[in-house]
Amino acid sequence: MQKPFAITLNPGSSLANHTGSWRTARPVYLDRLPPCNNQCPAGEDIQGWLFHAESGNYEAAWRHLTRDNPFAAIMGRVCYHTCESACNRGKIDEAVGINSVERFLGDEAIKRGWKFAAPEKESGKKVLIVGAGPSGMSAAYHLRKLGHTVTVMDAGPYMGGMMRFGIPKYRLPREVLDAEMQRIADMGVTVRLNSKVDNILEQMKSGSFDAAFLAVGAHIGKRAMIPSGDAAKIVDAISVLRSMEGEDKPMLGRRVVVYGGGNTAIDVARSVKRMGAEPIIVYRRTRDKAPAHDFEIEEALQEGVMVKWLSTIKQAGDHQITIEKMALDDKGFPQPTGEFETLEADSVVLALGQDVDLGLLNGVPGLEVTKDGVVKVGTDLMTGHAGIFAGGDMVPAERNVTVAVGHGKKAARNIDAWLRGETYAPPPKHEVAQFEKLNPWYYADAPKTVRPMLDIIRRQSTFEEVQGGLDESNALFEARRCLSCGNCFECDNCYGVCPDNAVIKLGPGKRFQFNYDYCKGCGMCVAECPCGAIKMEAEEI
Amino acid sequence: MSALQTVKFYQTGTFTVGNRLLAPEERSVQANMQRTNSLNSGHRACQGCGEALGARYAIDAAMNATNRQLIAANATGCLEVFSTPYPETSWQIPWIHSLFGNTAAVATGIAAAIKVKKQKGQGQDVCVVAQGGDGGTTDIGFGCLSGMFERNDDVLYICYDNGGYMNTGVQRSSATPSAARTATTMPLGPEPGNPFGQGKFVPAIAMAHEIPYVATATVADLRDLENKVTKAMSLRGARYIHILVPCPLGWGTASHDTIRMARLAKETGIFPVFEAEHGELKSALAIRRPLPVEEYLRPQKRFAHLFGKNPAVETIARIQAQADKNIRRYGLLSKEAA
Amino acid sequence: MLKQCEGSHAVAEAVALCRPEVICAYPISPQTHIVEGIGEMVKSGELKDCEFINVESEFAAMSVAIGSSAAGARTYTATASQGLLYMVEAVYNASGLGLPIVMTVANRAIGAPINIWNDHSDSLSQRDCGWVQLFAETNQEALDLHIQAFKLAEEISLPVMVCMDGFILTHAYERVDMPTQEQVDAFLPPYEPRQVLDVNEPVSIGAMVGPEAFMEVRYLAHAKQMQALERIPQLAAEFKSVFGRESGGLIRSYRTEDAETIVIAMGSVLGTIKDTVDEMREAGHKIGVLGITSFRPFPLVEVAAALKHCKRFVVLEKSLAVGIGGIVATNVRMAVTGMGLKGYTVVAGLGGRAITMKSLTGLFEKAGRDELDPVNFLDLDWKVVNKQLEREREKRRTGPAAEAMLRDVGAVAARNY
Amino acid sequence: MFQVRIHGRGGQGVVTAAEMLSIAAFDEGRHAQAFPSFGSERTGAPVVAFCRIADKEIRLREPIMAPDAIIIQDPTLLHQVDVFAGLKKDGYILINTTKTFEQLGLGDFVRDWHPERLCTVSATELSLKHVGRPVPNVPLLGGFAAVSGIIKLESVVMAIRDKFSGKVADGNIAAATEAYDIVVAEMREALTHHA
Repeated sequence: MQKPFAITLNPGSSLANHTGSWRTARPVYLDRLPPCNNQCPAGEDIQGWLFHAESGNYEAAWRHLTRDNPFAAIMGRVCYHTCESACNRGKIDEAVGINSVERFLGDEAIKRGWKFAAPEKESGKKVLIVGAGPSGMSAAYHLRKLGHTVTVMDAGPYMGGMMRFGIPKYRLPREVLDAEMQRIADMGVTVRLNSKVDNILEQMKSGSFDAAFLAVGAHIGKRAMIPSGDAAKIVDAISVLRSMEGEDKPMLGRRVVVYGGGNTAIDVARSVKRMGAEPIIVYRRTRDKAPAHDFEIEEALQEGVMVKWLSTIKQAGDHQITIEKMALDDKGFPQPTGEFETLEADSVVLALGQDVDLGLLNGVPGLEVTKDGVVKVGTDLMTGHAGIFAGGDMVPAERNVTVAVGHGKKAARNIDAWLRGETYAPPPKHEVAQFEKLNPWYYADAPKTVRPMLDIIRRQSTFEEVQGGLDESNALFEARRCLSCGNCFECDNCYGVCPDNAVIKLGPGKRFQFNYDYCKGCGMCVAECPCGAIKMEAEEI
Repeated sequence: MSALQTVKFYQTGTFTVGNRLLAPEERSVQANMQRTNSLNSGHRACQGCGEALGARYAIDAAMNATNRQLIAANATGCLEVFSTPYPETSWQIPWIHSLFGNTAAVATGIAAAIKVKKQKGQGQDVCVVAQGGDGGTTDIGFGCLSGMFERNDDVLYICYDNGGYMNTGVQRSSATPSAARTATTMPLGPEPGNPFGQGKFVPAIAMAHEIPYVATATVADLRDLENKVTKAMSLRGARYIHILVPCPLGWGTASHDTIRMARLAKETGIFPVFEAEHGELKSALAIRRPLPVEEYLRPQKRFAHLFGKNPAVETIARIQAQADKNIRRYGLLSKEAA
Repeated sequence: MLKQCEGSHAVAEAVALCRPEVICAYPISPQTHIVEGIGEMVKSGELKDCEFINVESEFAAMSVAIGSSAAGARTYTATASQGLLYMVEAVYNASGLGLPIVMTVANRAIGAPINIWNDHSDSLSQRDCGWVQLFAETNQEALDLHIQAFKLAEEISLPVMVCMDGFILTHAYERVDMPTQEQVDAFLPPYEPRQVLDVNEPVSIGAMVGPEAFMEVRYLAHAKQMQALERIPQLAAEFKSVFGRESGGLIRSYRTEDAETIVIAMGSVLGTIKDTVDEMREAGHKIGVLGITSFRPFPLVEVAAALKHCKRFVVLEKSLAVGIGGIVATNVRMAVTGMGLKGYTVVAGLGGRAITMKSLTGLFEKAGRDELDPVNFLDLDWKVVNKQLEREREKRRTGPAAEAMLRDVGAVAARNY
Repeated sequence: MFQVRIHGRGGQGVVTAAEMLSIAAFDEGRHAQAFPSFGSERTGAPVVAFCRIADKEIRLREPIMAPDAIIIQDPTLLHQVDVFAGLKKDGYILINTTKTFEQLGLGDFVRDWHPERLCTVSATELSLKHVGRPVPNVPLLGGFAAVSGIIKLESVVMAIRDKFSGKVADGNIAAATEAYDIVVAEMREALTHHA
């Protein structure tokens, strides 16, 4: 073509014009910390594993999840998922059902027989773990992954600790628990059951352990002073729950009063309901003040558990108890009213909390115990005695499975560092991806997927699992509800919305890169990034 | 499972440009690593230019739909000036700029030439797009546009509407919204800004020509825009797509707010997004999060005189009435419309 | 083949023989019969592979032409008068983009007052638009010039305007020799555009050019016209070799050998002038005629050479450069700068005023006696004009001059007869 | 050079008549130039058309001011327009009328002209009869061939075939032929009477 001078130009020749020089601020990609991750007591990279689940790669999701927490199936049932309260999606419609996806992944792993690989290299160090509960087994898993030789000793006959003796079957089927415990043992962890450790120092010495992690849990039910006749049958909740696991079911009669407002109280009440009894919970404060999770109270009520709110037991007698009505004072504390009532009660179950059996620590130098009866530890979870670490219910913290699992991981990392004569330094936390950093427009309207519930008749009469799992299609859907807060999920928005084609798409999994030769710094990519994974930085002039 | 209660299943979806989870053929053109970038980097549009964005969206989609058999005619205006100052052009497609007011006719000529060449066995089946701003379309180029429409010439005309003559320094066009400040409708006197009761909505006029396809779109709804361009390219005869492209300069908005402004225009109903075939309304893009027009007006400096100490409540109400009328006329809140 | 037909029809047929691919049409007298004729041929299938587009204005006509020409199609349109003015912006654009469009201008006056009759005001208003402008003397030449125009346009990549007098030629039935398709094909090769909108080789046509290159672009447009100046006589010679007749070229002299007075004109009035000159020659006057065929590019050298031996020249033109006099005359004067010739401008035939042999004879005789004013108005009704001027002197505002004068003339409609 | 001016009204085919006359002349191998009095042709308005016939190229472009012949398609024009302006003495006049020159009040004007050059023919009636429409132009051409002798009736027939086809052509040929015969008879009578 004989192109006329100046009037007719060659295609795309404007690439010679580097408009990047116009810029006064530049966009940069970053990863912010999703609020769910920030919240997770077990330190799971929730957004990270959901990302894999979104694409249907459940094994990758499960492997990503279990980098931090090996108990996906258990977590998916018993974790109180505070992550969901933190979830930014809750400000759009409803939080992502993280817990249900986690359970789906855990169940998939069991169904498909996914295993953890043994470590590639052995460190030659030996670590003793006391307690095969969530914290101990979590620590065992992480330490084993790091190449250490791990022995777990537990006084009980099964792995699982309080997960077995404190959580009813209808919430955590035992085959699930067994599968996830066994998977850790299968990594080459030695588990010695029915092996109570009475003296830790001796045990370490005799076994040539380089370090120990103590996670014996809180198994001793607290008693309350209730005036009672000899005929009154008063038992503690943990014993009741433990006895559910064995052949000899507890003999509690038809009318069972459960005293307490925590999750354990609910667990007991619902368990005895399933055994054909008529449980009544007596609690001194109101429903909204009860420490038990509201959904558990709700489920219990649905199943026919009766509750006497604002009531204390004044006296327990033969087949009946006397309760006193309470009223809340200005500060929200219950105060006696002098009004009494008599209830029929074949037995009273006390669900007032648990204490730790610290017998194995007798005589350990440097070790300190708090006034609450738990072991003092540093931020590295090491006790006052070098090389002995502790976690779970036996240290000062919130008592739940997830916290315990988190302790296991944290302890493992610290033990690993300590064994090498180092101090574990956690990587700095990214800034949290607050809702304000997101552009929620881009998320399609998608209310939370409701997990199926067992129908009420079966719930009242069997120990079948109450809450069903998601099937693949709706687990996938639920995973895809994740906003991926603060972390690029390759939505191509920045690539698309740049008026200057100044974003280079690097291909699947490789994210994007700015072409600062042409980026004029308009900031549209930042404004339109759904998940807040780009920020503007002033150019140095 | 029989004992389990029924689970509701919700369809997932996304409003983003891309979605790594979709099959490649279901992804937007803009998400493609191999997209044409018909309007390439190095152009001299302002930061955050809605027109530059809209043009690339539309022309890339048209290139995709026609397997890159596309020629474009361009009216004088921002798009032309920022894309083709000697010695560089940003266009990667055969492109011609003739005048301000004749783009539709130039495109007609190109289409005629292509038709003859094809008849003679000398040429391929090439599609023609004409494009211009609102000034070049609704004002000075309107005669040629109407002529192209009524002859049903085989041209897709795309109007990038930013509501004024931005290239010459933000003067009023017949697409300037009521009450907006421009250099020729200053916020002075008893009726500050662009007077009510003036202006025209060319998509409706295009519909009156009963041409095969008329659609409106915004840069905030990429998938919708691309679908419309793709649909238009699948048809023959005169087609018209009117795309709202916010102008940070003329609207007095932040450069990063361009897409947001387009979204607000659509969500408030002040700019109806719909499509029509042969003069009949076929569908409208439903408002997702209904908002009062104030949300759209407030961030724009061209409407700043409506706010401040003594908000022009009546004027805002009149603008709201315009939006309400759109909502009624185009069924923007009906579920079926989506 | 000889045939007796209307000028418009002859042009339509000639254009069809050039195998145009796109034709845009908007009606305006006196151009209508041309595009009607081609339209009929397209509609009947006689002219194949041609798109005939009924546009909504002349502006659109030229714009469609721009598009189709840029897309590589041989493109033709026709207009006149107000139509030409209405398309002016696109006219300049077509030449600026170097698009070889051929357009017939059926020359007609420009209003106000509105007037549909012939003069050259329309084409000449566009003398600087960058188009080649060729003026036809007869219908035969109009026909021939179209064939040459396509070749010229496409070779130099510039648009060409073929100007023919409205009504006088367009509506006149006379004998023409219509060439055969084979002859035209032998003369005019298929259109090979210099630049084209092609998906296989994309370019951006119509860039914005700033001060750094605009002068150069404009100079190159001028240089193209200078190329045309060379090419036009060559094409006329080539044309003669194929078609066997003289047509086109830059200028044409008639009986100028020993002429003391040379009358210069363009278009169909040359015929009447030639008849007048023949009569005057018989009466002993040394008078000749110089016809200008190519007004743009203007053949300065050739005109100067043609006038070298005369004593005086009279430019008789159907146009008026209001405020100075002649348009053609100004150009001619530039050609004869320094030659020491007496030159007279005669504005004649505006708005279809008949130019008669009688008036011309009187005029030329006066010229021979050097009794003409520098600028003259042939057959101007001085009585009417002076009366109006007098009125205007008395009172600054007198209402529309045209109406007042028509009252003086005593008619409401201008009459030729 | 023989110059003819045709007067009529818009819609009567005045221009066509001049064109056909030129075609007829062309068919006889002569040069001819036909052109209208240019203007916006409106039905009913007075219209003039011209035709020059010569044996060499016709260069002259001025309107015909001194015609050799006049054809008047509509006698009502006689009182509106100076139809005879410039007509050479002893020129030819053909009028579409059922009346005589005397009855039209032209007796004095043509008193001592060649009587055989002053003819009338009711062309409108002939066209109604043969074509079914009141278009007098073609029959008048037949008459004009007779009165002027400048062209042959056969040439007029050829011109008719050039412009029209089928029934319309046949009707016009019949009308022109009849007009020709009427005028020939008229001329013969005039000569006889004069002699």
